[in-house]
Amino acid sequence: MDPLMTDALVIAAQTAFLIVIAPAVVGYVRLIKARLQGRRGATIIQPYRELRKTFRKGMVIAESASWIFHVAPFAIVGATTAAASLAPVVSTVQPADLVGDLFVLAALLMLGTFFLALGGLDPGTAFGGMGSSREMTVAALTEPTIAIAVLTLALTTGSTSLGAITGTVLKTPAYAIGPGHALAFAAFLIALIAETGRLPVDNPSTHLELTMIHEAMILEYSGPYLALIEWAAAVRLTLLLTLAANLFLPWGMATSLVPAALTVGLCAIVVKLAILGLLLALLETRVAKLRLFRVPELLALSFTLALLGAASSFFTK
Amino acid sequence: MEAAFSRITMTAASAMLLLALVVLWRRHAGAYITAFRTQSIALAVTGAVVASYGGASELFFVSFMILVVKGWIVPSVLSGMDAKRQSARELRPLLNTETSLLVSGALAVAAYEISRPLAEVMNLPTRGGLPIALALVFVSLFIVVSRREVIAQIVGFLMLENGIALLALLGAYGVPLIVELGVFLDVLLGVLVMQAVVYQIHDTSAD
Amino acid sequence: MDLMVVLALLTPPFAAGVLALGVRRAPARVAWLNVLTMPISLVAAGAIAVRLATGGTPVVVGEVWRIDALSALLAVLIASVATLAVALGPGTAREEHSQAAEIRTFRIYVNLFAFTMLVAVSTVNLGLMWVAIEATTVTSALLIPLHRTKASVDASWKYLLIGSVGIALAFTGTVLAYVDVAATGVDINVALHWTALREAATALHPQVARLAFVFLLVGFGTKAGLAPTHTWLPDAHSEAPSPLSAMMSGVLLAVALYAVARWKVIVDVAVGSVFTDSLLIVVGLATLAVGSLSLLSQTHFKRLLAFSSIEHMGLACFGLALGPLGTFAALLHLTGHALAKSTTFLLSGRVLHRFGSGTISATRGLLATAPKTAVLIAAGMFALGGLPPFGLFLSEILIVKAGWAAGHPLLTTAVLILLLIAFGSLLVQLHRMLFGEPPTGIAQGERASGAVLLLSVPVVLLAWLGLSIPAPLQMLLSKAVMVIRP
Amino acid sequence: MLGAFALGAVAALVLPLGAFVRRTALVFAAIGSACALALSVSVLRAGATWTGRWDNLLQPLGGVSLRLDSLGAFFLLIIGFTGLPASLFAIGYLKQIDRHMRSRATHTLFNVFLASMCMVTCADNGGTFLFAWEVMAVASYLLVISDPEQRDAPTAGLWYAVMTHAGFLALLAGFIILAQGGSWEFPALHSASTLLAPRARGAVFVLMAAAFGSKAGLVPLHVWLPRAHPAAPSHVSALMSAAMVNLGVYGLVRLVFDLLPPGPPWWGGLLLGIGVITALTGVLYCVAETHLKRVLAYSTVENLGLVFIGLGFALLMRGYGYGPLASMGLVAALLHTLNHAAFKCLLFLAAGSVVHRTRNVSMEMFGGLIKRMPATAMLSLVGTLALAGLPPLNGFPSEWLTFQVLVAGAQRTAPALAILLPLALAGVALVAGLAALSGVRLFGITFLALPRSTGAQHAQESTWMMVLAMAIPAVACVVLGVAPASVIPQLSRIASDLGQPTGPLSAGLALSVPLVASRMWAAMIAAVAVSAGVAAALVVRISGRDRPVRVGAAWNCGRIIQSARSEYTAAAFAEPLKRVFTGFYRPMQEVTIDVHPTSRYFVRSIRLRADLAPWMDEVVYGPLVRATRGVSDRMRQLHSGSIHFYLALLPGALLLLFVISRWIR
Repeated sequence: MDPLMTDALVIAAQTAFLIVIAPAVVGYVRLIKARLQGRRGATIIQPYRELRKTFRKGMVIAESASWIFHVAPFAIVGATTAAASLAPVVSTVQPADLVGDLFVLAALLMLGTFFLALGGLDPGTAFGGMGSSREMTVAALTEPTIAIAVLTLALTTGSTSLGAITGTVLKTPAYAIGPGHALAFAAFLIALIAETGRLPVDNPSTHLELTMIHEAMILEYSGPYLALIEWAAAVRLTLLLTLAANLFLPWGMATSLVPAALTVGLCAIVVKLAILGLLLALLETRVAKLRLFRVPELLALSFTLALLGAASSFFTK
Repeated sequence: MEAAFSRITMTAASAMLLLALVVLWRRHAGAYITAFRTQSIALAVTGAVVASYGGASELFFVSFMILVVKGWIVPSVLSGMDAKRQSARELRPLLNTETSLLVSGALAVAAYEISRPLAEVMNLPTRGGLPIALALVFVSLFIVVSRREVIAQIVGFLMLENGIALLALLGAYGVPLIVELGVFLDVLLGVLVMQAVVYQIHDTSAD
Repeated sequence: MDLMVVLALLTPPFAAGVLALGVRRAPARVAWLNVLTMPISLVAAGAIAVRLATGGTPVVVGEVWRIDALSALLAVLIASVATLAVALGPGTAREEHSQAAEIRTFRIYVNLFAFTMLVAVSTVNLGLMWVAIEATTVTSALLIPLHRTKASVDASWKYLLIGSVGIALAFTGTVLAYVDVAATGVDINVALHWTALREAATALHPQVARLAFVFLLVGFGTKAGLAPTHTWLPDAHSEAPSPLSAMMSGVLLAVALYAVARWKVIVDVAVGSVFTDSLLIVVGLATLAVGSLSLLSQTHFKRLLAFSSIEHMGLACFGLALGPLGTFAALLHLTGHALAKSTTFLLSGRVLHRFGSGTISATRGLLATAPKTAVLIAAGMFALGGLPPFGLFLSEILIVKAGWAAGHPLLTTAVLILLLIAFGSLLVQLHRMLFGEPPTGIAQGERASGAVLLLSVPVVLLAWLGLSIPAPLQMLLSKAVMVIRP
Repeated sequence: MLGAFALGAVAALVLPLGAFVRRTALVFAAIGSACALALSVSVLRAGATWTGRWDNLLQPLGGVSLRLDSLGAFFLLIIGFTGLPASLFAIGYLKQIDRHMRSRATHTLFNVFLASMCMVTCADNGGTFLFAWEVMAVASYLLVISDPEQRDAPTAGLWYAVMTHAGFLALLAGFIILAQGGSWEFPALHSASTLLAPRARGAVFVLMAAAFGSKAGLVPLHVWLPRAHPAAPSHVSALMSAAMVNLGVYGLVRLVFDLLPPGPPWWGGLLLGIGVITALTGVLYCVAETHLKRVLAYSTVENLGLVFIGLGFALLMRGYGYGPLASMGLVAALLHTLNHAAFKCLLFLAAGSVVHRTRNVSMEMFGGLIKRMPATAMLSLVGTLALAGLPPLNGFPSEWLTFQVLVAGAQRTAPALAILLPLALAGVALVAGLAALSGVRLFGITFLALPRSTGAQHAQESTWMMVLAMAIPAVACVVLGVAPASVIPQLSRIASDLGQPTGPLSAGLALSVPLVASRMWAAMIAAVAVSAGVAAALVVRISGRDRPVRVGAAWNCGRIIQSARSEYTAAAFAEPLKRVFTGFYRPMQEVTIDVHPTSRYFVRSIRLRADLAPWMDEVVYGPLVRATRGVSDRMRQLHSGSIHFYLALLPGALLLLFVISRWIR
């Protein structure tokens, strides 16, 4: 097969893999949290059942909603899938580098949030407005952290495209241990929590008006639309976890498209996701939700960490 | 003969300067008008003397004009103005007399200092009178500035004109005739217009 | 032939003045007749200017008259502004109901005023020039209290006294120079001729020449509204009837500056131009500062225009001191200023008549009540502010350019800042007049559009001057610069 | 081109009042902009330069000489490209003022404004540039104050006129120092500037950068922009925002890359710093404002800040001698200028049609317009996505390029920049995030949910002409968004024309920055996103044919009637951000509680008035205004009118001049 086809195949495979295991990752995190809280917890594949159920349900659309309400879920899915297609899952040989880099990925995620916020505003309820306003504020404040994290990676590895970063870090592990990467990793994790609405920033499992950010926007959605949005949110979480894993701890990724190396890469990514999921669940059981107007302080902390990372990688270069 | 001529012009000039000081010293409008009239006559006399000595024939006509216009017509106009105002009350000047006289003394010295280079240039016998003429110009300027009443200001202005005429007379035996006539016309018209405006001031301020 | 042209230039205003003096009965008809006489002298002045622009020799008649490029330029300005003022003065406009006596006094003195200015500009004898300028004070003083208000009488007395005393100082300067020249043995009755003086100037004693120029600058500066001696100008120009203040602001100040320029040439030959330039710069800057800084807090719009004249005179005086380029710019500035200021004053007369009181706060909503007049006033104010389509924009750039070239970067920066303050203040005041709710009871709509049409002619001329200076004017200006800076 | 505008102006002046004047004058304006577009494209493509010279005009300033090179052509392209839709929009928009005398003035001035902007881009000597610059200022000032309904238009016009005049005088001083008495032709200035002393060169740079910065709305010289743009009629503010502010950028690029020799790095550092501050201030106010057009005006300030970050970066790199990086910075800046012109023109026209239809300006009064003005809403969504800098639209490529350029710069350069560039990058990222927030707020509050006022209730769609006018820039936004690489070759040729070594910036269809080995293939990204979205839609459509879809009331904590009062308002939307940046906003909050007369505990009503006064104007300009007013009052007291004081000045002047004459030797 000519190289173009293989590239397309590799990208499609990686994206499909991410999309498929996304609900499982969410289920896994919920299971670990339940076990840590001494509950039995539902199985890992419970989210699949929920998605199938909501997918079959009828839909209730608000009167005041316009066509934006109908288009938003598809836009979110589109944006998140495009973002997922850029992510390096198993191999450092990343054909998607020709298409985009980390900034593009961040912008696509922001596009998803943009349409989610619009979908929240459209029905004209107080919750929708509150959710989208808070979601956009948090998203806006995480942008600098992501940018500086990318800068740190670019300073040490010389490029902002994902394949190049993972490849160089894999080749010279000294980078990964250096202060720059460590600080950037911590900052990236905090940004991840804020972006995906995990605990200290936003409680994913609550419907309490005052505390929910992400949930408030999708309050009006039902049926297949709700399923798509939930699925996209799951893909978003998995995507960010994969990025956290592969950009900062790329060990085990395949350096060539040989099937053997790919399978090793596959197992490596699953293991890493498991560890990170465990870490996330542990964090969520330990820490309580921050008041909304304390969240910017958390984001300021992550920004300073990233800046220190950038500065340190500058001087140790 | 030349020494006598220059001494005469010097005495006439200093007489005119003294008359200017009278305005600073006295308080009544009538005194101002008589001072001005005598000053104009003194100017006419100087003119005649210079005309006779310098041999400039048209200067005679000019000094006659000075006698007629500044010696007779203008003072009569002024006294007409003063009579119309009937209030012969004492006129309070801006500065008291002592300071006025001191200031005019200082001005005379300044005039003398300023006109020193002028004397070097001059070769006419009337060189000596120049600083006095300039002093007269400065003192009359001071009169116009420091006096509160309208009559005093007009007299000050007319004395200023006399000072300049004296300067011209002593400096270069008078400016060309056509300019001299123009100056007379201006002075006459000026006084008439001042009179008209002063009457209007009284009309508007009275009602 | 020269005699004919000079007669055509001078006699019309004089004859009209005497006619108005003689005929008592029908002042309105006299006014209309007067409107016909003034253009004759305008045409004559134009003819002289064109002749000089196309390389002709100065018009010399006998011992008294000599019109060179500089005088021709001034003559054209005087004649054109006088024609405007005479055409729009009392007695011609239909809806103005001023009494017969007022029309008669106006007609007499306005024409004499124009005549004296034309004489001042066209005579070669500097003594006669002084006499003519003194005569301008006398002839215009009686016109200021035309409307018999206490303030106008007071203003006229101030104008008369300060003007006469100032001019007397100028005469002292003239006499000092004359004494100096006579001492060098020049033939007496031609000693005060400008041409003779220029030749004899090399023999002048430097000290005396400096002293004389100080007196002359203060004397004629009073008439030109230059810095410390400008105090009479705001009262006189704001109280005078607008046609008169248009002539005074537009050209009388320029004539006084012309006299300073004439004497500057002579003193430059005697002492070198550094002395006169420095004095002119000091006085010019002081005037510009006084003019531009006091614009913001004015409450009457005619006083605002008076202070703007002071500002522009300061700029022109500053320009005169900056070598040939600066002189060219200064003369262009005087031309532009004459047009712009006279139109704005005449328009402000109409506004004063319409709104009753001269205060800016009382003339709100002008754009709503009289749109055409408002647009013309706005155009005039823009011209005075130095905005592009109008001539003053070019001259201001040239003056600043000349200032820098003449080696005064700091002073020119100060000029730039002052120009900015002046522009801002003018605009603020204009906005107070144009916008807002017009006070109740003010007649709406435009009237006497004939006058508005006539007044749009100078505005169009100004715009044309701003875009491209016509060739004859360009030649005339450069020849006039040759007169001042040989 | 200029002929067409002249014809338009004359037509507006001469023709009788009524619809005919409007149509002909604005059609001429459209034709003029079209030929401006054609001329600039021909010059850009062919690389030749168009010259014109009229020596009988403006002789004292050295005659009018015009030369259009690639840089000028690029900005001329923007003017033509935004002038066309603006004129077409105006044909529909200005129908109601036909009868009024004002319509004649507005149409003439509109043509003069367009003509003067075109002249600025192709001016080839200082005189013509200054003349065109000031005519542009006067025409736009008159247009700003031409709308009598706008109560605060005169004061806005005042701020604008005085600030632009100050800028003009700074420009004049700059040109004079640059020319050192020589000729003012640009090639002559180019050669004369080499022998200019470094200190003088610095002075010229600061003076002219201040003038161009004030036109481009750099903080603290930006205060006129949020006042003037909302006051002007929409088609004029569209032109001002999309075309006129860019001339400030044009002037600076012409000065720094063409007239002056390469300067020290602090030039770039200064511009970069000011650019970041401007972008942040712009976006923070853009998020907090409630007046629709003022939101867009502040977003112009923000985007111009981004452009100046690119420019500042380019100058910084040139100062340190990294040629290719400098040209990449310049290309990023020019690309963002082009993109900004496109989406800002679209948004201002959309805002114009919204304000025109709803008879209201505050965003708090809009809502639910997407159902009543579908076309405008659709086009505004395109504009808002571009404003927010999100992938499918053209806002993203230039932002991405700016990110890449900053990252590439951070890698290469001296440690001194280790602090400045990361901070700049963080600033740009924060601005991008907040721009997204302002985009959601702008579109969401204006178009979605329920109408908040009767005006919004009865709004109908604008006329087809206005929609067509909005469609042109919208198409441009999409094309530039999907295929940005098509424009890069022209932009890098401009950079090379200005003597900058060009770094290879585009490969095939994608934007690529070789130094950082990163690429952005916009078309592919859009394709993947759209295909995934369509696939999901198909799946939902096929599997759920029999699924019941019911329309019900939205859940509002059990409230029965669905009213607009429970919706989030524009101010509420920005509330979390105001809380985060209270230091910057310094919001003024005034709560009045009306208590029942009988006892303190029964509250009848509570009124809250929250206002957002831009403190920056007061801090910077307050003292200046007060000082001038104080000096002027004291000067007025000086002319107290006592004749003695006046007379005393005469001998005083005599004495003063006599002392000075003795002192001068």
